[in-house]
Amino acid sequence: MPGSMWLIPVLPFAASAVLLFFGRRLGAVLGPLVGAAATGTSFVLSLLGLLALRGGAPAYHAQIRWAEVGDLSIRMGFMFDKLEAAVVTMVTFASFFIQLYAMGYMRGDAKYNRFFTIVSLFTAGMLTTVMADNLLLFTLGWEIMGFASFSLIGHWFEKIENAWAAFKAFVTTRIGDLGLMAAMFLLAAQAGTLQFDGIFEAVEGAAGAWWVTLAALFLFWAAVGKSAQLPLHVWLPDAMAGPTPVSALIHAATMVAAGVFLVARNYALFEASGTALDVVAWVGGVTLLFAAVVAVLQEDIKKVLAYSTMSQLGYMMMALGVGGYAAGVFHVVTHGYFKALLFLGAGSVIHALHHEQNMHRMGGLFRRMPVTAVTFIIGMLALAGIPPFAGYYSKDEILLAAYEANSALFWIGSVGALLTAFYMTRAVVLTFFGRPRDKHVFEHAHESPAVMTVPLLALAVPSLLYGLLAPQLLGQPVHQWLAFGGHAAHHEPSSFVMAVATGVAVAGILLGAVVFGVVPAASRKAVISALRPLYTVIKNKFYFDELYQAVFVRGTRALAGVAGVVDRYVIDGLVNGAAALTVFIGSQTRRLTNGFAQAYMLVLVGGVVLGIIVFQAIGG
Amino acid sequence: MSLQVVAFAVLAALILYGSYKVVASPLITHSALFLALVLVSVAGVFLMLDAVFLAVVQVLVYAGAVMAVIIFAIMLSEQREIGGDPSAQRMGFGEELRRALRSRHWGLLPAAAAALLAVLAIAGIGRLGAPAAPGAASTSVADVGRALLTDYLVPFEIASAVLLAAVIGAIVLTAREGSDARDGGRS
Amino acid sequence: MPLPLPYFLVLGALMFAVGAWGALSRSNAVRVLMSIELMLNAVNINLVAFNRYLTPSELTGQIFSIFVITIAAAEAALGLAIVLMIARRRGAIDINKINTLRG
Amino acid sequence: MPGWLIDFLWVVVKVTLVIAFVGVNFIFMVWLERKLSAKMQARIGPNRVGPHGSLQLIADALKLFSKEDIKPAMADPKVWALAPVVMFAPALLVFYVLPVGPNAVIGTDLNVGLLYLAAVSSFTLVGIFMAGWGSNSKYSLLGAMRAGAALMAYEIPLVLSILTVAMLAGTLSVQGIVQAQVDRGYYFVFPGIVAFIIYFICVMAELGRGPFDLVEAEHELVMGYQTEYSGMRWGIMLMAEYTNQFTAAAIAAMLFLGGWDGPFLPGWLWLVIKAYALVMVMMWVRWTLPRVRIDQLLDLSWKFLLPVSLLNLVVVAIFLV
Repeated sequence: MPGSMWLIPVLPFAASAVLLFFGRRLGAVLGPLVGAAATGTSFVLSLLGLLALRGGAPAYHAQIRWAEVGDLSIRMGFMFDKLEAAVVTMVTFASFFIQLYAMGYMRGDAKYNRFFTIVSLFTAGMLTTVMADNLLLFTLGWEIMGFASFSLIGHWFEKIENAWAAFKAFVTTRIGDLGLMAAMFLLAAQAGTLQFDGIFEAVEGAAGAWWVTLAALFLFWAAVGKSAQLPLHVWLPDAMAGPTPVSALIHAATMVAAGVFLVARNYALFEASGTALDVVAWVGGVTLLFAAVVAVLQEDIKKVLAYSTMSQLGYMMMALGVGGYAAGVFHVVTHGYFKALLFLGAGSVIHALHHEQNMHRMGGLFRRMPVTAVTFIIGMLALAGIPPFAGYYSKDEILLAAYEANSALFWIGSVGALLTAFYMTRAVVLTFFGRPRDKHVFEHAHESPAVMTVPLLALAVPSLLYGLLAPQLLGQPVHQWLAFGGHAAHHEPSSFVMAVATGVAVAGILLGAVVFGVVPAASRKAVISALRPLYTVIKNKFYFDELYQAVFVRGTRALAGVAGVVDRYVIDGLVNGAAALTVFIGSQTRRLTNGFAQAYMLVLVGGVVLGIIVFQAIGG
Repeated sequence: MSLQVVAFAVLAALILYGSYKVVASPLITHSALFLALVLVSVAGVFLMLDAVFLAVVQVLVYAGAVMAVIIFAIMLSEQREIGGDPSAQRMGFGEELRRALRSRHWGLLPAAAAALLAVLAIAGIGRLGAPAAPGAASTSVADVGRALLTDYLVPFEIASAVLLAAVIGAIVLTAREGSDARDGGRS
Repeated sequence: MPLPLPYFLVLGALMFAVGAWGALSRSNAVRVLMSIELMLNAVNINLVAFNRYLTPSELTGQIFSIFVITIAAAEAALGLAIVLMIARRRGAIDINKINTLRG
Repeated sequence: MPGWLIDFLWVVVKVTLVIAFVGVNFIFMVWLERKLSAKMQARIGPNRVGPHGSLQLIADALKLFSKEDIKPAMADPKVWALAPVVMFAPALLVFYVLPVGPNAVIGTDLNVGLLYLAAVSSFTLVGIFMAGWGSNSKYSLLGAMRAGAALMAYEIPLVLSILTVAMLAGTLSVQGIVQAQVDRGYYFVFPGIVAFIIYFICVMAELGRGPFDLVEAEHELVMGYQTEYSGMRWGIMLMAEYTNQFTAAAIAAMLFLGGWDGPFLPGWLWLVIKAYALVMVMMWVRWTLPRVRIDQLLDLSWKFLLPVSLLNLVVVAIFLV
């Protein structure tokens, strides 16, 4: 194990600082390369660490003392164990290629340098979060990500919608962050430490205690905000306003995964409180189904991917909730690879079509941009869970875990898998196959430059092979590598589950191919009109935004209105009244301060006389 | 009636009449001279109270130094009034008192306040129990010096600093600006 | 037979009252300063008298009087320097015209 | 006869003696000065009344008494009239603490004798100002201001120099100081030579003796604060001046030259002899040196005598400790 593992999060920070101060001078090529080089070095380091772990080396852990507040000793440190190894390799790998890709995608952008500065910062934040050995440092990285995502989503803030989307993302995740704060205070008070190992030690002796459940739920509330689970999911689709590499980074590899990682990191806490696990499982289940249903009717290619991300995050949460710790974390990793691939592929398409994102105006692009199409299809198959693609292995594990824990969740997961395969097929068919629906768009389409296609190819490799080769890479089966607490919760492979998983995936793909590739559009319209009310509801994403608008935004505005009236007439009245009273008293008493020294002396003598009289009267 | 009572009566009369003239005399020069009289008489009172050292200091500092400063201030600031207005010389006691009681802005109020103060103070004194007659106190200069440099060292040092500051301040305030400072600041 | 203490106290009180009257009512700055000296002397009489009658073996009152005299000297020096300054700038030292906080 | 009456009569006798001495001293000193100055200027001096003109001053006094008492029209009558008396009083009060022999003091041997001397002599200032103001004349006023400035300027080095003696003797009592010199067998003029010189210069300046007599600089100020006085009032002022001169010399004799100490003769005579010796030195200086300017007068005190006397005080203190 290299002793310099702490460099993994620090290098991107340094790169970010370099870019902040010298970015313009470094230029359009060298600048991004600095960031990419830092991330790449981090990747190499993490790979070395992973190999060391594979060889049986003990986990890495380095700390410094940060602050002593009363009995609360806060130490800061980084650790690198098997969980971290799996996630960090994915994050650095994806981030490295995303940065390369962005060099092509963002070319000529007015805020080119700012973009790469913040991408580096973002990566650093994610790595800090993953490798933190205590909740405070974890929160630090978490908040850095919050800030960086705000900046990146609002990268093109000249368009007011983008600025509002960034604002929405920030505020919504902030609502979740409150949970993290609350959990931190609660744990600091109850466990007396913010070190993860210390917390877990304290939890071990207090299984089922009220504060364990409360802390777990607070943490999960934070994860819900970050990972866009119901009901705090509304920001994720809007966050597609950012540049596509950002979407790939935020919504595939890093930020949303941080929510899941938070649950995984504090899994001991959740396990000690059975209730919290159930909540996690059911929120994940509902989210995955909801997001899958909404994704079916999305027309914007990135929105489809956004809802699919939400759905996949639901899978991960559900897996963790039903006890499939290894399955959930494994899915984080595989999903990170193939969702980054899908986003970058979509970005490639969008780039080629001059920022056209509506799938109904695409079609037949396979011939124009074959590399993008092939890699995108690889990603699609991985997402759909077709063996031997990476997604199959992790999703199979999840379904297996659900099957053993709760049949209702198993069937929800299966329906979700069917829908996933269906809407991804729809996206692929509408984008790359059929005849071009918009001649003008089609004619300008061209394959992206190498700087963009190479990352696509690079990401296609783990999407294709990670599931298959992970045991070889890790030197042991994934569920052993990611065994929680030393004991591998191994689920017996079930041929039934395997058959269902493969079956729904294949069925979904076939159904999608038939519906969107064979059935004429007119028939589709007929079906839609027959199911008009349902269609409308789904199309409007179950009216979540409208509900929030009505309840929270309007409610807050009404409250603010009331507060405004109170402020204007009551508070201001008091304040102005006090000021007016002071002015009045001052204008009256000003006459006393007339500059005549003898007037002051007269008052003084009068006071003395009065004092003597009072003293004699009282003192007797 | 002992000699002491006579002496006290004479001193008290000098002090009170002198004080009155300090305040009421129409000529500021007369005020200053009556102040000198009062200060010397107060030194006499100190002598009656066996405070010999204090009496000498009173004459030395007040009658010598402070009076000199006051006289110079009057001479430098009130040239019009020196020599005075001949009518003021012939002013009777009643007229003088009447004019003195008229304050520029507040009429009789200051006099009334001061009178009330005196009445209250004397009323308070009247209620004091008469303290036992003390034995003869012998206080030498050495005792005073020892007390000043032991028990009262800090106030003593502070007083020195205050005096130094006053000296510097007075010089700075009265030094004339410009090139004639060399010859002008002295007299 | 020593005189009773109240003799000196009454003398001090009356002298103080006269000084206060002067300090309050006169408009000539030098005369106000002189009235203040009267008040300080009245206080000194009190201090010394109390010292003589209440604590004859100690010097507290006398020492305080010495400090009062010291401060009075400093006050006279500074006060009259200020008076001179004002007289030089304005040609008059009417204390009621010195109320603007500027030269 | 009650005790207080005896005390009172005894006081009356003493005062009478002192006043008599002052009168005789005045007459003698004026005669001495006129004779001395005449000798120094190769003149004869007064020689008509009495042997060697010794009764000249009696005649002068008679003349002054019989002169009309001219009061300036614009003068402040009371102040003007009282000024000579106020000037004369301190001159007399100085005698109160003068020792004339072992265990013999004219008044009382105050334990703050030296301070008493300084305090009393500083009160002369008030008299001078009364004369200056009361005359309501610009010559008188300017003369008074000059005299006041000189008094204030020389008061400080003077007090500092006699403090040196107090330190040497370890007491503030005048009798104690003389006794200390007798006991130790040496006069303080030897260890305190610097203080003695400073003291001598200072008293000459305070007294307005030449070369510091610019208070009376005739061609500038006529006669200074004495301008408006004539007849016996002026005579009293002159008497005060000469008395002050004698007392200053006597004090110097006591502080530095052993006072009444001396063989064969009675103590008071030794004191008078020593005082007159010093008086003659003053007269010698007066008639020898030209008059200084007023700024030179003040510069000498503030810029030379004051630092030197301070330094002297410190040096003596170091030697004593």
